[in-house]
Order: sequence, then C-alpha cells, then structure tokens
Amino acid sequence: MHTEFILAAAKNIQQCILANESTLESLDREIGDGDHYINMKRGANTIVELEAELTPLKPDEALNKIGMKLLSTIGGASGPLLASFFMSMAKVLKENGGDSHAKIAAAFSAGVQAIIQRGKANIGEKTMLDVLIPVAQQFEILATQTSDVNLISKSLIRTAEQGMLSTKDLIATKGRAAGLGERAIGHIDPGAKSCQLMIESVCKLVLEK
Amino acid sequence: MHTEFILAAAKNIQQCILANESTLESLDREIGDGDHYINMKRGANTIVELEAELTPLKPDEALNKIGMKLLSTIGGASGPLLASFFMSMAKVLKENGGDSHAKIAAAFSAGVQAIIQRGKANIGEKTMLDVLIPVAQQFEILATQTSDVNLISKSLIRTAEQGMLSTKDLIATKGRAAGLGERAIGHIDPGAKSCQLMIESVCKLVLEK
Amino acid sequence: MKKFINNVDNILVESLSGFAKAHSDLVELHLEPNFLTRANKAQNKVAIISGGGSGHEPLHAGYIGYGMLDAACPGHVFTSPTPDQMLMAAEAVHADKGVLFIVKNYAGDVMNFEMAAEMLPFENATVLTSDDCAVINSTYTTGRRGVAGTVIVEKCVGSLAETGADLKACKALGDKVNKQTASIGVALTSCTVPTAGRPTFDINESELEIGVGIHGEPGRRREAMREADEIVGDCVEAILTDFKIRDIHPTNKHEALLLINGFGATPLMELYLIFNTAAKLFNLQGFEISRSLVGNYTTALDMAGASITLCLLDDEIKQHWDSPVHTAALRWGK
Amino acid sequence: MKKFINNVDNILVESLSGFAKAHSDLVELHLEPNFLTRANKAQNKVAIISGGGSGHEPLHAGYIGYGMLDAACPGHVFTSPTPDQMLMAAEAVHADKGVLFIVKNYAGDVMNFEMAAEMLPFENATVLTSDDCAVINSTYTTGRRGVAGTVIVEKCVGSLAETGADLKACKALGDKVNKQTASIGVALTSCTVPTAGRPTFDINESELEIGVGIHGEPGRRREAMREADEIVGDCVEAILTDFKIRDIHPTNKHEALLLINGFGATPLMELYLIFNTAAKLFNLQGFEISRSLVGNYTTALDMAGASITLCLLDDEIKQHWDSPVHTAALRWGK
Ligand SMILES: Nc1ncnc2c1ncn2[C@@H]1O[C@H](COP(=O)(O)OP(=O)(O)O)[C@@H](O)[C@H]1O
Ligand SMILES: Nc1ncnc2c1ncn2[C@@H]1O[C@H](COP(=O)(O)OP(=O)(O)O)[C@@H](O)[C@H]1O
Ligand SMILES: [Mg+2]
Ligand SMILES: [Mg+2]
Ligand SMILES: [Mg+2]
Ligand SMILES: [Mg+2]
Repeated sequence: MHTEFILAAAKNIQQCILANESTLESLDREIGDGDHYINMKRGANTIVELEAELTPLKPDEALNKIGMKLLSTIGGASGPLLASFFMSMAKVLKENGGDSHAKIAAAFSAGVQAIIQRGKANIGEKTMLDVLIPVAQQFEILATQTSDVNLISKSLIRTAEQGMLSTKDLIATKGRAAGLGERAIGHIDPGAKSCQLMIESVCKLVLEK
Repeated sequence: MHTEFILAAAKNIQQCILANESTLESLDREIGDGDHYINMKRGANTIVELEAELTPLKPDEALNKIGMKLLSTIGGASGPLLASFFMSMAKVLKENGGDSHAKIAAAFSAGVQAIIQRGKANIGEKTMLDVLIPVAQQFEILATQTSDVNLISKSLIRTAEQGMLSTKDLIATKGRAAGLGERAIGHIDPGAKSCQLMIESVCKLVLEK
Repeated sequence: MKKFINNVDNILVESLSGFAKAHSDLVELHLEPNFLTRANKAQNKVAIISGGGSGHEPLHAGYIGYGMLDAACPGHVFTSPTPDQMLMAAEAVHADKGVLFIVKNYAGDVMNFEMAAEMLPFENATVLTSDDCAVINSTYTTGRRGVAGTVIVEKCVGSLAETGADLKACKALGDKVNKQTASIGVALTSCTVPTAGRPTFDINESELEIGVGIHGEPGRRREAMREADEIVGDCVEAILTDFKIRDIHPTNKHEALLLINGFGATPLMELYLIFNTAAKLFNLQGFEISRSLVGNYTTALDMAGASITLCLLDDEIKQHWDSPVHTAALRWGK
Repeated sequence: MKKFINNVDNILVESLSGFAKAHSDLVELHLEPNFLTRANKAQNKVAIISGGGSGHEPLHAGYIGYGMLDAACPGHVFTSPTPDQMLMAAEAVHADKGVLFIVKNYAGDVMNFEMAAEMLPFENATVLTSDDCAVINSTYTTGRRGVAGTVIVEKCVGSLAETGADLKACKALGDKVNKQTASIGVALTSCTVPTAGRPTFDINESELEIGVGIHGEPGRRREAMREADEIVGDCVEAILTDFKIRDIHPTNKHEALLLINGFGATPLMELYLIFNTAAKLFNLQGFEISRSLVGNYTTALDMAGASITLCLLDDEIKQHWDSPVHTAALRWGK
C-alpha cells in the first residue's frame, strides 16, 4: 500500500459520500437522529483537505494521522469507531508492514477488531460491523488464496453489499436504533451503508487501475 | 320594552353569534387576534344562562345586570364597551322610562355615547361605532317620524349593514387593527360585524311579531 | 391543532392550577374571579399588579414574587382580564400605600383596567407600557403596543416598590423605563389560539412577518425570509429610528439592556444567535450592552419568532434591574 | 425549514458566542476545540464536566456555574463532542481533585467521553445518565438513554462537589440520583436539524409519538392524538412500571421531584397543564411532589412535545437539589 493510494481513496470516498447525501441522510433520519451524512461528510472533507500534510508520510503514518483527525472531527458514534479503525490498522501496518495482500488484510482486520472493542458490539447487532466483519473475514481468506486484486475487489464489494443489506431485517441491539425494538426492522443501518459505500469506493479504485 | 323581549332578544343574539362562528372568527384573525367570536359567544351564553335571574326584573334592571355580567365575562376590548352600553342604556331607561320608541331610541343613543366615552373613538375609526353611531342616529330620527316598528326595524337592519360594510375600506385608528395601517384595508371590522348581527337579530325579532 | 389540552374551555384553569402547585412557595391562586397573589402578602409597599390576556407565559404570573409583582390577573387566551379580577386582586394585596397597575397598551387591557381603577376604593395609578415600535405612533393610531419591554418595567418598578417608595415614584419610574425602551418582533410562523383551533395567520415557508404583535397581529410588512443577520439588522435599525423619532438621543457608549425574547417555539440556540448579532450591531452604533436577558419571557403561545428589545440604562434603572428578584421566571440575588 | 440562521455551518459558533456574551459573568467560551468553562475557575473541588450534542439548550452550557458544572463540551447539533474537547476542558478546569464526567448514555457520547477518559492524565470517573424509561432495558438494547433527568444529576453532583467532596462520593451521588430517576417523552411534532433542513420524522395532525428521544428518535409507539390527561396518564404509568421493573419500590408518601420538560416548541401554558395532571396522578399513587421544575431544560431543537421526569428524593438528594445554584438556566439561593 502506498500513501498515494490512500489519498486517492480518500478522494473517492469523499465523492461517494457526497453523492449519497440523501440516502445516508434518510437512513439516519429513519432509525437514528439524522446526522450521519453530515458527520461522514465532515470527516471526508477534513481528510481530503489534509492532502498536503499526508503526502510526505509513510502509509501507516498517514492512516494514523487520518484516524486522529477523524477522532477530533466526526464525533457521534461513528467518529470514535472509524478513528479506532484507522489508528489500529496503522499500528499493525507499522509493526508488520503492508507489502502483501495478506498483511493488508490482517491490518484491516485489526482495525475492525478495534471497532468491536470500542463499541462492544458484534455481528448481527445492526451496525457498521455487519459490513466490516464479513469483509474483513473474506479479505483475509482471499488474500491467502489469490493474488488477483480484481477478483478480491469484486468479491469484497459483493460482501459489503450483502452485509449492508443484511442489516435491513435486524433488530438493533447497539447504537441509537437500539431504542426502537421491532420498529427498526425494514430499515438499513446508516453506518453499515456508509461503510459499504467506502469499501466499494476503495475497491473500485483498485479495479480502475 | 319588556323584560320578556330582552330575554328573547338575548336568545336570538346567542343563536346568531353561534351561527356566525367562522365569519367572526376569521375577521378577527385577519386584522385582530382571533378571539372576538369566542368573546362574544362567552358573553351571549352567560346572558342566556341568566334567564331565571333576569325574568323577575324590570327592563332597566335587567339591562343593567346584563351590562355588569358582560363586564366580568367578556374581557378584551368588546367587554367593557358592550358593558358600558348596557349599563348606560339601563340608566337612561330607569330615569326616563321606555314606554315609547323615542325613549328607547334615546336610551340606545346613551349606550352608544358610553361606548364613545369609554373607547375614545368615533365614527370612521373602523370599530363597532361605525355600526352603532349611524344606527343610533337613524333610530332617533325614525322614532320621531313614525310609529311603524316594522319600518323602523327594516331601516335599522339596513343602516347596520351599511355601517358594517363601510369599515371594509377604512384604516383603523382605534383598537387592535390600528397597528396595521394600510394593511387593514379590505377587511371588515369584527366588532362592527358582531354589532350588525346583534342589531339584525333584535330587529328581526320585532319583525316576526 | 395539536396541543396538550383536555378541553379548550378548561385550559386556563388547569394551567394556572399547575403553575400554582409548582410554585406554591411563591404564589397563591384564587379562582372566580381568577387572580394570583404572592404566597406571603407584602407589607408597607405599593402593591404592584399586572395582568392581561393569557398565552404570554411566563408573563405575568411568572413575575409574581419578591422584587416584582404582588398580583397578576390572567384573562382568557389573548383576551384582557375583566375589572372584577383587578378589583379582587387589589383588595387582596394592597397594603395602604396604594396600587400601581402595569398595563400593556391594548384597547381591551386599557379599558378593563381603567374601569377597575375607577371603581377601586383606594389610591391607584397606572403605567401603560408601549414599547413596540412596530406600530409607529402617528396620527392614525391609538399608540404603540406593550410587548416584551413590559418585563423590564415590571422588574424595575417592583424593585423600587420593595424599598417603600411611594405610588408617585413607582409610576414615574415605570413611565421612564417604558419611554427608554423599544421593541420589535418577527414571526416565522403563526400561533394557534386553542379555541380557534387553527393558525391566526397563514405564512409560507419563504416568508416572515416583521413587526408582528404578541397575539399574532399582522405587523409592518410581510417579507421574504432572509438570513438572521439581515433580519436582526432591520430590527436594530427600527429600534434606533424609533428612538430618533421619539427624540431620544442616547449618548455615545450609552449603557443598554438587550433582551432577546422568544415567542414560544424558537429554540434557545437561535435566540442566542440573534443576541450575538444584535449585540454586535448595537455595539457598532455606540451602545454598550451591559445587561442582557435571553429566553422566553413574553410569548405568543406557540409562535416561532422572537423580539428584540433595547432599554437605555441609567444608574437608577440599572440599580433596580440588578436588585434581587425572586419569582418563578426571573430570579437572582438573595 | 425557517430558522434564525446565517449559515448552517456557523450556527453553533454564533450561538455559543451569543451565549458567552450574554453570560460573560458566568462563562468563558473557548473555540477550536469548543468548550465553555466557568468565568472564574473553581478551586479545591472535583471538576464536573458534561457535554453532548448541541440542540438541547440550555443543556449543558446553561448549567455552568456555581453549584453545577465547571465546563461543558458542545458537539455539533445532535452529534457527540470529540475527545479533544473533553481533554482541553478538563485541562482548563481540573483542580487537583479529579474530574467527573457526566455523560448521557448514547453510544456516541459514551465512546467519545471514554476515549477522552482513557487519555486524560489525571484521576477521573464518569456518571452515565440513563433515565429514559421509553427504552426498556432488555437483552436487546445497549441500555436506556440519558434525557432530562441529567439536569437533576448535574445539579445534585454539582452541589456535592462544591462542598469539597471527593471524586468517589461525587460519582456515587450521581449514580444514585440517576438510578432514582425515570423519564419519558412525548412528541407532537418532529424537530428539524438545521443541516438536514427537513423534519427528522413525519407525523400528522392526529398522531403523537410516545417515548420519543431528545434527538427525534422514534419512540415506543405511534398513537392517535388524545387529550392531555390520557397522554400524561400513560407517561405516569410508564414511569411507575419502570421503577417496578428495576426493583425500586418507593415507600408510601415518598417525596419526589417532578420535572416537566418542554422540548422546545411547547408553550409554558401547556407544560403547567401537564404538571397539574402529572402531580395529581403521582399524588394518587402515594407520592408527595415536594419539589418541581417546569420549563425548557433539555430540549430537542424546535420539537413540540414534553417529557415527564420523576426523581425519588431522600434527604441527601433534597439537600443537594435545594442548595444554591448560579447558572444561566438554573438559579436560586445565594
Ligand atoms: N456500538 C457500536 N458499534 C458499532 N457501530 C456502531 C455502534 N453504535 C453505533 N454504531 C454505528 O454508528 C452509526 C451511527 O453513526 P452517527 O449517526 O454518525 O452517530 P450517532 O448515532 O451518534 O448520531 C450507526 O448506524 C451504526 O452503524
Ligand atoms: N376604542 C374602541 N372603541 C370602539 N370599539 C373598539 C375600540 N377598540 C376596539 N373596538 C372594537 O372591539 C373589537 C375587538 O373586540 P375583541 O376581539 O373582542 O377584543 P380584542 O381586540 O381585545 O381582542 C374591534 O373589532 C372593534 O370593533
Ligand atoms: Mg446519527
Ligand atoms: Mg380580538
Ligand atoms: Mg383579544
Ligand atoms: Mg448524532
């Protein structure tokens, strides 16, 4: 992984978040408090504005800086979770390096583990983890089986999408929607949706190359 | 004038106010504060409920009691004005008696004078006086010229209607609508409308006999 | 109309009962005729009584207590109270130094209080508040309306009365504070009178009403909705023009009290934003905003909107504004 | 959406600036990161810090001052603040007796405060408030939300801290007050988040939402609009049931504080009417409502609606509720 790629991914993510304003906004209005889009937008904009500062950094340093910046920018539930993701991913990359798909997948998994720890949630609770956990698992498996990045990317896009869609039928047991009981059924979790969009953005960037 | 007639008139007025709910309400919403209907309704209901107490009284006593009751029931601008009307009318009736149209007309005029004094307004200021002053004048004139109560009644109904309609093109210089300047033009004054309705009710009662 | 009510005819008494229950240390409620007095009758002072239509809460009952009112007479929603209420209230609270009525300048309030004053068997005087500069006092009006500035008048007069000052002095201070005060209101939505069951006026998403009255009376003009700074700028200008028209010329660095009053449905967040801009603009005009009050103090039921009030201070007014007050809605010192 | 704003991105800073200007005797505003502290730093006491998303004004900045908070960290509208705000606020106000965070139980608030607590270089503890009994604490939830009861926790803990009590004692009192408190809210209209520009939820003229959250989160159920007494009756029952479920059994004649909190667009008149009914119903259930608070204390922007909070009193809580407090939104004694 190169810092250049991280920067390009950040821009893609930003575009994708902006393009999905009404989707993200409605989802959080339906079963949350309506601020998820603006939180994600604030985060994405801040990272893209950081380009000059990030450019000279090593990938792990850049990811750590991104995590720290998100921590003081997003707020809400998604802020500390995404920040934890990037800071933990950075830590593992720093320790093990990121010169293979397997190492990147391991770092990604470490990031997801950090979210699990911080939020004390797991799969099936109608959160972003319903996207992130399956994607992390699939990524680790594929990374040992193939070196075809296109195949990996396409597969992760599908996994993310399935995870996101799976939240629709769930009762929430973590996050703001947990207060809703049965009424949350039928609605996709906003954080799951934004994570799916971010994963898709990054994977598409890989595919475009 | 008999107390029986006063009681019948009160009932007619009550019915007429209730039947004109939306008119009175809209007029006061347009250039006032929207409570004129409910004020008039409260007043009318209270007087009708007073029937048993009023029945044994002499006409002037009944009117005085009605005035006093209205004073503590209606509130707003119309309360003290209508109360003053009835109390002054009662006073003159008591002094001069009410056994001729001329005497009743004089008492009515005294009532209107009391409104003028209390409210410091006069004709042309877009208030109930635009109905009451012409009606009082016409009543006094007709009472000396004819003893045909039907003719008097019909004429007063017309005068009241003209007075009420005349308020439409006026700028208000008294009452709540005085704050509106030009914006009051095009709207009939609610107090003028309710006075016109009351006069019509009473006159129709005379005509029905 | 969606409101927390049982029966539109009982809303006032049920609400007053709740108020009296919640503040039983401060007030006592009397029914038929309706009025509220201090829980403990004050002695040796001019009795200060106010009142008016309901729907402007906390005005006036919320200002009963040490340093402010002795009694308040609530009328029906937006309808002035009747003279019997004032008479009974005066009877209950007067303490041989006379009664001062503080009355907002509306035909109905003026006449009902006037009739009470005429019937009252003891010394009394009346301060008419008329701070609303939306209504320009030209030949064609009965004069300006009393709005949020009334709170400042009640606070200052109440403070002076507490010192044992006589009726004349209390009236004089009230008249002075009223003269030195100007207000203007802006509505974003209409209020809904419970008995009417529908909004008093129609206003759409892109309009605002400048100069609106606290009963939802239409104001100076209907305008296109604009950003807060522009709206506040127009209000500030209206207030300054009003002082000029009335030949009141504040000195440079004149101290002033700035009151941002919410009409009922406007969040505090917006009221403080308005305060921020208004204070800035008045500063630029050479005023020193040394006192402030931000919140819902003279409301119009559920109307969204706010009014801006500027009161020019001098040492006397400042002293009486700062002095202790202990009421349901205004409380400091002591 | 019609609001008094200039630019949705500046609303928070402009409003905070107005707040700080209007209450310069009480608070000091710090920007980037945003937090507010007492104007005069307190010594020899546990520093009490709260915070949360904005839009609930006067919560929390309105409770900074003697007898309550030392600092508040406002997030964006309905978005929890970030750890750097809490760290800087703690740095500014801690006085060597540790820091107590008072945090409403929402995933976002909890995690952001938790990260701040982990990074904080000095002793600290956290009280999580979770008084909202709309969310039944069953296996499928992260727990109840913190709503208007937070004000009672902040008041009592703030009072205790002022006596020089240590961090452990302050946390213990906070936890106790929270445990003895239950709230439930009802919405008649939705709020509108400025950045969203449209109502968070749709609700029609004949519906109400029972158990709504202070961010406009949907509640227990959507119901047909009914008369106030019935709505209040359901709320009172929900609160009593909640105490039972949590195995809290008030004694007969148990003293209690009843808080009727407006969500922002509901007139005081209606809040007092609700108080009247709620007090009556709690009395019938054997409670003695000996303390009360009625007004907009924990709002949800411009939502019409209200919440009912009952806090069971004991001598300790009573003492700390009654003790002097001197903040922008709550002030008595002293
Ligand atoms: N404990 C948790 N673990 C994982 N994800 C969570 C948790 N709590 C909330 N989330 C995620 O955060 C999203 C909401 O983010 P956002 O709207 O930005 O914050 P908030 O809920 O504070 O308004 C939810 O849709 C959910 O995916
Ligand atoms: N000074 C006055 N002299 C005569 N009539 C007046 C005066 N002021 C107001 N009115 C009448 O009172 C009517 C309004 O009555 P109402 O709505 O019951 O009271 P309020 O204006 O106090 O709400 C006006 O339409 C007008 O006809
Ligand atoms: Mg959210
Ligand atoms: Mg009217
Ligand atoms: Mg009226
Ligand atoms: Mg949020």
